[in-house]
Amino acid sequence: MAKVLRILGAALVAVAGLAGSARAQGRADTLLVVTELGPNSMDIHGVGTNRPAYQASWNLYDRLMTYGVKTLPNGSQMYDYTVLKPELAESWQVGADAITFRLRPDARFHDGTPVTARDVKWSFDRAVTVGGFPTFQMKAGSLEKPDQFEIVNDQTFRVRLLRKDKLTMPDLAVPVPIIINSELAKKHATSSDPWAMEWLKNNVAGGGAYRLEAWRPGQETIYARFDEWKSGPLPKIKRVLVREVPSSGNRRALLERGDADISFDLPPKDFAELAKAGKLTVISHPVENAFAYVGMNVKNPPFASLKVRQAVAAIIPYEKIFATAVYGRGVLLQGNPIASLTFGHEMLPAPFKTDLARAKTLMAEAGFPGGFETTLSFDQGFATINEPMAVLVQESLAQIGIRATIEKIPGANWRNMLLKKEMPIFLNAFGGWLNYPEYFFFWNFHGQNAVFNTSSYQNPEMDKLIDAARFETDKARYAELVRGFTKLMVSDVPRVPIYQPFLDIAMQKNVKGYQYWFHRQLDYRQLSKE
Amino acid sequence: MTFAKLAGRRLALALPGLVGVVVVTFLLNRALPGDPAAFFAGPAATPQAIAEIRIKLGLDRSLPQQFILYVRDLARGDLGKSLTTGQSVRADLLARLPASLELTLCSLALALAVALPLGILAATRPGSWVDHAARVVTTAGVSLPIFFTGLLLVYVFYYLLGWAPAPLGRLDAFTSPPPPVIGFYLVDSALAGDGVAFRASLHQLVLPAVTLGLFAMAPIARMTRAAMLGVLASDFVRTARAAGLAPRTVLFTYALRNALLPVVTLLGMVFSFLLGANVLVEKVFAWPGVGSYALEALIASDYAPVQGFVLTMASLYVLLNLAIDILYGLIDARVRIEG
Amino acid sequence: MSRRLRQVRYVVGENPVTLAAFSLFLAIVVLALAGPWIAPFDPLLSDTSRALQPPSRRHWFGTDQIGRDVLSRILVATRLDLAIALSAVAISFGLGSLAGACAGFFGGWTDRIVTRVTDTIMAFPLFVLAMAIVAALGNTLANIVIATAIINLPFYARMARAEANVRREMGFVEAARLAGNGQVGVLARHVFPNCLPPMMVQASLNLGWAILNAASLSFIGLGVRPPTPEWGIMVADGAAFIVSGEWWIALFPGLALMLAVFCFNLLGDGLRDLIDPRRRT
Amino acid sequence: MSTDPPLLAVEGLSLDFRTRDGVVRALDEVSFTVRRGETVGIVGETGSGKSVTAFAIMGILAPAARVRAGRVLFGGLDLLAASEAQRLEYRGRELSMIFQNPRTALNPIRTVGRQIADVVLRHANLPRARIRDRVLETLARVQIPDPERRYQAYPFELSGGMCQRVMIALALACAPSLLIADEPTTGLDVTTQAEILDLLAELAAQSRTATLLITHDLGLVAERCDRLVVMHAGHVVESAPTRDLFAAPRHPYTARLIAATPRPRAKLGDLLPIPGSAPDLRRELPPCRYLARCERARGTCDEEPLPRTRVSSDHLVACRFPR
Repeated sequence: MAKVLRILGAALVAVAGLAGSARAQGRADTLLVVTELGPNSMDIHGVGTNRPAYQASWNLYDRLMTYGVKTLPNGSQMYDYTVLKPELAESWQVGADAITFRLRPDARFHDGTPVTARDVKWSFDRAVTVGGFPTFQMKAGSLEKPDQFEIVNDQTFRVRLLRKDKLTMPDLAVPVPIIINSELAKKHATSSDPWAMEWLKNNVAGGGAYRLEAWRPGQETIYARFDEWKSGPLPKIKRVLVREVPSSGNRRALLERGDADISFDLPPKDFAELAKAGKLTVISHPVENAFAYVGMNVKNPPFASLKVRQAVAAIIPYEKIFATAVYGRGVLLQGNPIASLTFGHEMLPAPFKTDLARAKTLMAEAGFPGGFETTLSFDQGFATINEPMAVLVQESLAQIGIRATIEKIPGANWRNMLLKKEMPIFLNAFGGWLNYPEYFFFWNFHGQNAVFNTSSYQNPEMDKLIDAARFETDKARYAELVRGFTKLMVSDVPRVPIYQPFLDIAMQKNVKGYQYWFHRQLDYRQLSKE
Repeated sequence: MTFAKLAGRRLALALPGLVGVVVVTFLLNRALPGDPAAFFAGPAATPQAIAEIRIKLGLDRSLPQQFILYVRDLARGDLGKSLTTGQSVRADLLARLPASLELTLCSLALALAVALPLGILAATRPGSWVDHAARVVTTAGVSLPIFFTGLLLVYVFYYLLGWAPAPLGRLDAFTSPPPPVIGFYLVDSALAGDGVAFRASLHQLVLPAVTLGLFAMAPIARMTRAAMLGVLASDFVRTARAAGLAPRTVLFTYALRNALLPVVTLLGMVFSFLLGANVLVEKVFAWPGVGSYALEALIASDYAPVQGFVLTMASLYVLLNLAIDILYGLIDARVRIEG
Repeated sequence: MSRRLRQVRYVVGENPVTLAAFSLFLAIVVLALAGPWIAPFDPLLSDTSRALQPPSRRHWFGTDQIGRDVLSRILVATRLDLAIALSAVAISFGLGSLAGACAGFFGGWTDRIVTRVTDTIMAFPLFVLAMAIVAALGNTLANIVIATAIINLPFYARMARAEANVRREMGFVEAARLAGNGQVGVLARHVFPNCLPPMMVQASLNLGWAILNAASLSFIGLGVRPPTPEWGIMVADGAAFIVSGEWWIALFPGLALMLAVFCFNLLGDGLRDLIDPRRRT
Repeated sequence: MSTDPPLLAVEGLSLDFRTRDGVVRALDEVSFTVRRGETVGIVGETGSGKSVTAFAIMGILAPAARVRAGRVLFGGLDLLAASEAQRLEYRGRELSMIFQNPRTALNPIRTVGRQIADVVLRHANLPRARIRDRVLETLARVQIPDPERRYQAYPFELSGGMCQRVMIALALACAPSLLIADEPTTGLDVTTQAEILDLLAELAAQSRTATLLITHDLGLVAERCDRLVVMHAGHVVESAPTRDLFAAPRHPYTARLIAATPRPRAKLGDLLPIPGSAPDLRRELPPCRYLARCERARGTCDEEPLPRTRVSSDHLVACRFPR
């Protein structure tokens, strides 16, 4: 004990001198990322794999193809969902009923074994049979059964098509269809765990641009560059350190003092101020095909009444929310159900306006002159924005007699509550990976009442329009269908879209090459540090 | 009384409490809102997928069955799997426990280094300004809301002054941890003679240890003062004075050593108090300890880690009391001999 | 009575600290009662045009992220925080001392049950238990009070049990029993009142701790529901703004919290001197 | 008795205590002397100031005590005026003290041998090696059987009598010239009492140590002390050679005290209780504090000052109308 006391005494003296010494060496080619939450698994096919784990899988594993890059007018770069570029597959031919891929002959896994079509087949079979989210995502591109995947020879892999689906090709470049080193994986498979789920949760059998150097769950993940990577230009960053720092205040302090290189998930206010201060590079990009909304349950009273919903749409303080809860970090939609950068955004700009008088008359017409009691719920996981927004909504609803008590629901329970579809009025957000309006409407407003149709809105007329648009190839006809289901949604107002959020990222000035991706994770392969 | 008998007695004493803890944690956990199955079925889960996971996690069985399963696993030392970090809870706790213990022990050492002298000073000059100052300072320490002091210290000493290192956990990003011996970075790096790691981990420890230590100062100072006052008024100190022993001998060898007895017993209570308060400090300083681990799991309604954490803390508490008994025995022969 | 008064003057005179603590306590009680009336603004009224303003003549403690007046919220929060603390301590004081006294006095089964329960509660790190209870039962106001009460229960139970145990054999208890009072009568009229003084001291120390506990629960997101003003939540929300420069949102509620807890702890010390000259610690 | 100056001379010692309930005037004008090799007894009821006097001589009074006046001359040095450092040198080497209930008066968590060694180390400048032998010698001198084994023992392992012997060893380890014994035998059984007192007498005789024996038990001091000092409520009411005091007590309180002490031939019935109780020293008191309880009180007794007349060369009494 005396020893510790003496040391601690000495520490208080030493602290002043040594604040920054350890920081100098090894900074040039190492990237320090600070984030709120880290991956909970290394296997994107695993049960309950969280969003940060997509970032790990995206950089540790290869896929057959990837998307191209386009530069926006403001100079920032983003993925181009119209262009598919080779990654593991060198080239491919798209036939009427099948797509044939030629794999890179010189491609190697991290442990040196060559990559063959057998690995691709094993990996794709795994993706479509393990169930849960990965299988769901593969189905979105009509990739459903193992016998669709054939090994022609070591370098050639064929995917047979079940039906003509324009989403099949793009779906092969999302994070799920990764290529796993099947020989290595099968060594750790067991009779009860044929797909080696247990082992691949903590270990990597991949061939991506980075290897996993160390992973301390809940603390940090360290990536080291895989120098023999052939599926694309060799990345410039040698080592990537991803540190989990729960308090956003600390993350911002780390960036501002230069101890961290890059960070996503800061509250909007911080990004607004960092951008204004100009000491750091702040790149913001509207999250495609996504918006935050006030949802109402159309099945049970009182929000089953259309007039009540219209009254709510007319009382929500759009500008106030956008200014104080979001700090302008996004695109104000004011009811427009199609986000910017998605086809059809310009059709119905800002259909709702804040109008107290109109809202009051609507409430009277709906038979609720005196208003009613209800609860306004939101996900505590996103309280930074939701809480101030909820307080503002609560205050405005009170002006038309709707006395709402705020209900903060813990993250784990939030999905459960959404599934039950009993919450009268709530704040939520949804973003689709594939940037098509009918893809968004299919999940959110289609009669099949998927989990994301939080208002359990079922209207056969809406279903007809969505299903037609999904497989419509004629441009003009397609545009008509999109305008149709958009206008229907605005008139029925099962939910009130408020704004499309930005994906903000702040980095030191010397970090270059950042690209925005639909999966909203960081791709280390294009980054560099001067 | 031999060590084994001491340990046996302490364990027997703690057994009922432990059984109570096992039952209570099990019930509390099952009452946690939120259904892990839904949480881990992922965003695009269909009710059917969720049911699948529910069976896999064994949540569909009746409570008593789940409890029996739980106790059987517990007996095998299997604390289940954490769904937030994807690892087995036992591995997580073993990996993270040293971090919490090192922080708690350092803050305790810091608190002792400050509170003991304060207590002694206050006792030797009762009613003087020192007495009042000591009382005010230590009471202020315990009145500070930990999470608030933590944030304030980070803001002032890291953000404004830049003296303290980044609140990045146990080591800054560019120092690799020393080869693990007992998991305490201070000790491991000292054993490995790795000066850089030693200084770096010490650096990181200062602010969190001060934040937590402030919290422990008041009870220790108050108890030391009370015990010292009591002992200084005792007969044998009077005899020592009458025998003309040097004031320093009277104060330290005679008075303090006896006064340490109630302080040592109090340490058990304070240590468990700190473990609880540790959760807040770990959240503010990104300290990869068991406290933040349990907190994240609790908010994600992830049963296994919360249960594992509470059980570990309870058993740690038993071991702690055992250690206190031994320490007490070292100081006071009566315990050792009379038994 | 004059001797008592002189004693009080002696104790208070001897340490001015207790005097200061006592006047602070009165101020807090006044604030709790008059809070809503003397608050310059409606604590719930948001005014986005005046969000995040530093302390000024109009807003002494500045405004928070949606333009609410921090000073008003602190004033109104006093009542809530004091209420949480007082009710929690009252419950644990009442239940704990009753259970403890019965256990100490009757012994046998009651004693075994009460000790078993207190041992279980004491086996948990206290804050962790509170966290688990509130998370399990939901963070309503009632649950926060119950959780805070439960973790304070053992202190009182143990103290009461010890006191009752000691007093059971004392002469005057024997005499009361001989005078024909029933067991319960003896306990209620003779043993129990004598257990109270030391417990009073513990109560005031616990008050400080109870407020801290409620505030800590808010900090980890298990606290009072928005938009109700409560010190802990205000510090928790303000935390994210410290680094960006709006220090006042977290600082002032933090100070209010500290001052209240500080006052209760010092009061506890003072009370101890007054009531227990023997155990003058 | 020999004419060389007294070893200890307490002159006009007056002392107060500042307490919670006001100021207590514990001692008022206390004076007496002790010669080298002489055994003097201080007797009086509990609370008469006996122990306070002893503590004042040793200089180990509680912080709340305030010496108002008086001198304590020890071999020519006024201990009250001496610096604490000087007093530290004297305590344990020149004068030492033993106390009541020996078991609590020893450090419970330190071996008996070590405690004596501490004193020897402090005062006798002996090389460390020799200290252990000196302690064993002292233990033997106080007739503790098997000193080798007892050296390692802790106080709780010894009987009351044995502890008292250790205390005596502690006090006499450095051969002081004055030993103060404050109720050394209270709480011990009668046989042990006698052994302890005989031991004290024997040791005192061997090295001509002066002894100041403080007790409330008059019978105890009857045969053991050369001279007696009777105290009541902070006053020395009478002091005289033992035989003269018992033969002709001049102060009413002394007479009462003797009458209340069991004597070999007296029967229970003969013992007369002393009326009233010790006065409350916090209040204003008449010059003679025995007034309220004195059966020979007269009108003029409450006049200032309390006369302290020398009835014979070695016999003092503080009473306006001594018998």
